[in-house]
Amino acid sequence: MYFSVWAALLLGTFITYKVAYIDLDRFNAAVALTIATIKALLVALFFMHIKGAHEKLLKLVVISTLFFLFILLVLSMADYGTRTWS
Amino acid sequence: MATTTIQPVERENYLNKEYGVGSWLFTTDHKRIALLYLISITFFFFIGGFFALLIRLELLTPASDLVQPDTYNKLFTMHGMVMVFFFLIPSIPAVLGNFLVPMMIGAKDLAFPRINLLSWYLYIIGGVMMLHCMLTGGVDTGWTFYTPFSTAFSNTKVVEAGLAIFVAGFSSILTGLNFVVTIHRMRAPGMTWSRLPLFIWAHYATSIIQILGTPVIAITLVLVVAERTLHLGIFDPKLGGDPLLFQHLFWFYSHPAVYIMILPSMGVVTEIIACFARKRIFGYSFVAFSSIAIAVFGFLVWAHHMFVAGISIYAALVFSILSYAVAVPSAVKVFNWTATLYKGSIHYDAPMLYAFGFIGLFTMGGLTGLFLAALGIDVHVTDTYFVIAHFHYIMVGGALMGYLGGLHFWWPKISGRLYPEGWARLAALIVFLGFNLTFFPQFVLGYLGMPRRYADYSHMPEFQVLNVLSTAGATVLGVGYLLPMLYFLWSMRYGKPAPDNPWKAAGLEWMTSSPPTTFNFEQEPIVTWEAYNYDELDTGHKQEVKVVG
Amino acid sequence: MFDNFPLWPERASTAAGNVDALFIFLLIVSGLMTLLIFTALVYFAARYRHRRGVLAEQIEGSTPLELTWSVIPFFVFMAIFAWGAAVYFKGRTPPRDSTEVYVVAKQWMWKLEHAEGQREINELHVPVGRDVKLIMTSQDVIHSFFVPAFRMKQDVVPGRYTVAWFHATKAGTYHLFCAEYCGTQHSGMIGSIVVMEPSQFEAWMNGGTTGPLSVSGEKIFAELGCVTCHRGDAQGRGPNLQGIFGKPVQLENGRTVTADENYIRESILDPGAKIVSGFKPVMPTFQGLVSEEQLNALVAYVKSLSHSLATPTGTAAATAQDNSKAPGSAPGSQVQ
Amino acid sequence: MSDSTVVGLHDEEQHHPELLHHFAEPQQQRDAASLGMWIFLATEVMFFGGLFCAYLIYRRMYFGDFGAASKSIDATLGATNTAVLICSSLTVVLAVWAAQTALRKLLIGSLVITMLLGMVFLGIKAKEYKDKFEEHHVPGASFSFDHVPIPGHPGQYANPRHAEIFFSLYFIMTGLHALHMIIGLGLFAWLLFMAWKGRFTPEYHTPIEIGGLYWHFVDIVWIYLFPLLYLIDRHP
Repeated sequence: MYFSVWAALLLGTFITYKVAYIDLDRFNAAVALTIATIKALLVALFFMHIKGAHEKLLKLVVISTLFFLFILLVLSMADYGTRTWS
Repeated sequence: MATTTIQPVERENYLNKEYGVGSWLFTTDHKRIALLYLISITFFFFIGGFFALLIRLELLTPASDLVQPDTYNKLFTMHGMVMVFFFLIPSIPAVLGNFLVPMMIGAKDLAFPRINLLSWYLYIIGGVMMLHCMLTGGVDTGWTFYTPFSTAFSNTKVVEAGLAIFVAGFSSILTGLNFVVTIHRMRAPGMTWSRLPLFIWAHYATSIIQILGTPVIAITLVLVVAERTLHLGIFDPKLGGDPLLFQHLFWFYSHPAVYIMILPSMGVVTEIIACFARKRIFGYSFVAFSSIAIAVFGFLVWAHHMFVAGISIYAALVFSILSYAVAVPSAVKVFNWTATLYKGSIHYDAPMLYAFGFIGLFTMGGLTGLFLAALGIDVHVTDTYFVIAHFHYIMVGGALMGYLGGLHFWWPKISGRLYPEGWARLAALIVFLGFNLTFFPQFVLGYLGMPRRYADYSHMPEFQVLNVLSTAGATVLGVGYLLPMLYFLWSMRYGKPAPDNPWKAAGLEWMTSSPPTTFNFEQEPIVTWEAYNYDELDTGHKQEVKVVG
Repeated sequence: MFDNFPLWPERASTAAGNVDALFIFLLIVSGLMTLLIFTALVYFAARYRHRRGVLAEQIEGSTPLELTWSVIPFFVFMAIFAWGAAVYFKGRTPPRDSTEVYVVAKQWMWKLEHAEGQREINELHVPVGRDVKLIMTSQDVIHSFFVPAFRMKQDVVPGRYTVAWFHATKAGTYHLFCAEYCGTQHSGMIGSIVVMEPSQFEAWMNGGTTGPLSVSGEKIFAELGCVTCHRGDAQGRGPNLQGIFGKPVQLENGRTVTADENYIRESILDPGAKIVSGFKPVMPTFQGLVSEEQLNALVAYVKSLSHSLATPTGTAAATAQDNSKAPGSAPGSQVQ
Repeated sequence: MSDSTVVGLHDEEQHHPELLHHFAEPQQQRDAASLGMWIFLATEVMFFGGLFCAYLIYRRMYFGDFGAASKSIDATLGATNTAVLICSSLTVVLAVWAAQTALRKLLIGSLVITMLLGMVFLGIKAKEYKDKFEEHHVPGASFSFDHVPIPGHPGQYANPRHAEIFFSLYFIMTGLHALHMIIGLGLFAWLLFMAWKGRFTPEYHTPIEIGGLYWHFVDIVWIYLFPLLYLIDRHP
């Protein structure tokens, strides 16, 4: 199983590298970040064993950390995104 | 308490188990580390207090006559940095939390004793760096380090101060990490989450902020240092950067940091009120969850420090409404403490006087927070003495009152000695009166429009009367803070030996000896009772618990 | 005695009344809350003090009570929020047709320039009863323009404009403070706002000037050679600036922006940032070539092209007549 | 609260040699260590989070300039480095698995390969830095980024000051990441030493596990850094 995850990660890297050279207008960033997130999830779930974790606490730690990271990014963006509204 | 009556004079405990400097500097005992912190933060408290006194003396007269403006700017900067990062943030968690968290949950130590010692060393390294910075010229950016002043204009020791706080920040992170792991993994059998003392809940919530907030200020300070030394442009508008980004990142930590200071204090006050009202806390689960709610909501409100800084008015609306969200759990706590007194059997020992003082001052500090969160009023009062008064009511009236109350409450456990009760009550009274005299006039000054961080107000002589009152209060306050230090020191030698449970208080920490042994308990406790079982303590049997309403 | 010991700041603008009303409302609300809590504390503390033989009664708590004292404060808070937001919005949106004053802050002084051309340092003369809009920027660090009597404060940030406005209601001299810590002489960065009766103000305005700011702007516009591209007809290599201010501008990347002061400023300093649709990115940057004051004059000039009545001269190609570098002949505080 | 509620559970004799005195049983110690590591990683997420926040704000503000600056970095080197790190993550899980199943040779081999891959990563990184240095793309006095076209906007040139912000962030982000790699190498050297001495058993291999968690985290950071820094606007 570790090897198939590894293969998937390499494949993801290859795709993201190749796709970057195709013009998708504003979807380039979306595709790149989606692939990155899938890769990060694969590493976290299988290599870091969150999937098989025997308790929910570790998942809670991960989710709440991501929540606060999200807060930092989104609320500060909320300022920059609306500054020029009139 | 039949188990606590036997009192051999030289029972082995954590204090007399080993002697010598090495036994302290290399200890991994959480209680000894707590005492190391107690000594070090007291040192910094008096340094910060000395700066505060000089600031107040300078403001006694409108002209800048005692010190030059640049000295004054350094004074308030270093007062802020020392008090925030080297006193308030470590105060209750690193001293009382370190001492009590393992004991209250029935553990022998924190989960990572060596990391605990490491965090004290980090604190000391940061502290020494800060001292070095202060002795070699100091820093004048304000504790807020606002860019581009700090990165491109100030010619003082910004880098040194930033690095000192960076290092001390890791001390705070590691303390929080240790607490969370300890509370999750080290509870004694039977110590369920709903049986935890509310002190523990408060520290759990505090730790969340320390863990998730502190890294952001750490990286922000790295950016400031990098920008200053390498002349990068991340926060410098001359080079294309945005100075408001610094403020966002800074307040993302520094607003929640206020809750790092106040939440543990709330925990202390909860313990004290339960004990001296001889009651279970009213609405245990609401008080517990309000701590978590404060910690979580505390992360959503940071830009209310930036309402006039040039942020989008729509973002300002969002941050204002979220700021009111954090006021609700704070109000819930105050109401629950008050309700706990209802039908209690209230004693007026010194810790309880501090707790009363805390509730009063925290209520006023909290309510003036409503003024600041109201966008229209904030425009007028932000960056004035109104803000100064508001946050001193929270941090000094609240956090410091709680810290002193807790120090009195657990002093018999920590030192094994009783302090002189009369002096302690007198000190509580002096602190309360001195505090109000110092800071209440500042609300008026702020609404009148006196800006903060002014060395000189000779063109505004109308502000002098209130400033004189404030300075007079500060001297009273200074006496109030010196007294406890003196009689605590006195009690270590001359105080009466303390019984194991002088207050007949509930909680595992009172079921071991005073001072406790190195591993806290002779035998690992098994918990079969709810928190705050004062009915059982006072009557020997369980009362019927009423649910009102 | 209250001359030396005031307890309430002077109220000299329309905003002051709004802020004070909300402040008084909050004083009442928080006073009532404090009274409620303190009364309960004192009453319980006295009534339930320890008596020998009387035990505390154990009470678990009460969910209805908890909900009551969460929900009622919540609604009170929301009311405060809404009121505060309304006051804030009013204070943040300058009315159209305000008189404009350009503010440049630097360590440690305020430089103010009326759209009509008068320049002042650390002192601002304004008439009673007119909306005054401040367009502010800083040359170095962040400052904050604070007039307590107007209940008005706005940070002044380097690298961009921030805007504030007031409507003075009472003649008199009021404090102007820098409220954002800005370095050694922060507490010396103070000044005064002189509010005058309109007739007096007119007299003061006539005391000497180099002509409207937009005219100086026009001069700079010509000197820098802007006119060669930004022409009054459709032939220029740059967009025609006639009437663009305040209007949406279609950009080359498909977005639209409103041509406000910050947009014009950015277009001068960083022309590549927002290219107008249909034009080539050929304009050089003027970063470092124009001072903040000259920038303000240019902005004022571009704005003047949108006031059909106020347009000082018909075509952009016209050079300013007043070439003599007139030194400030104004009395008092007016400074070049 | 009588004596009957306090019963001794403590049994010194059953202690595993690696069990620290204040833990009741090995499972508790393992769980504590693993939770501690996860919480430490949470602080790391927020640490890098501040940088990502700054990066995203400026990328949105100066998209074209960031695109131009990003295009000047060698994406093939970046992609190679991503692959190298992914391979090292694989060898790390193999090491953990080997420790669990007492395959000492596999354990030591995996640790060695992991460290070698880590060094390859740093070597490639150093090559990248060297290129940037030679191209005068290192922020500072000698920085120069004149007349670099903005991708997709013919005739437009990137604003050097905004590109400099990109490179400031690039060096700080990749530099901190590289610092984490170096710390990771130190950590793994210690693990290798311990494995060499045969200290790890199926019952006791927590250090390998938490060291592995750290390594994977550093990998995840890179998984985001790669598209964000190297692939902003690559297409011709």
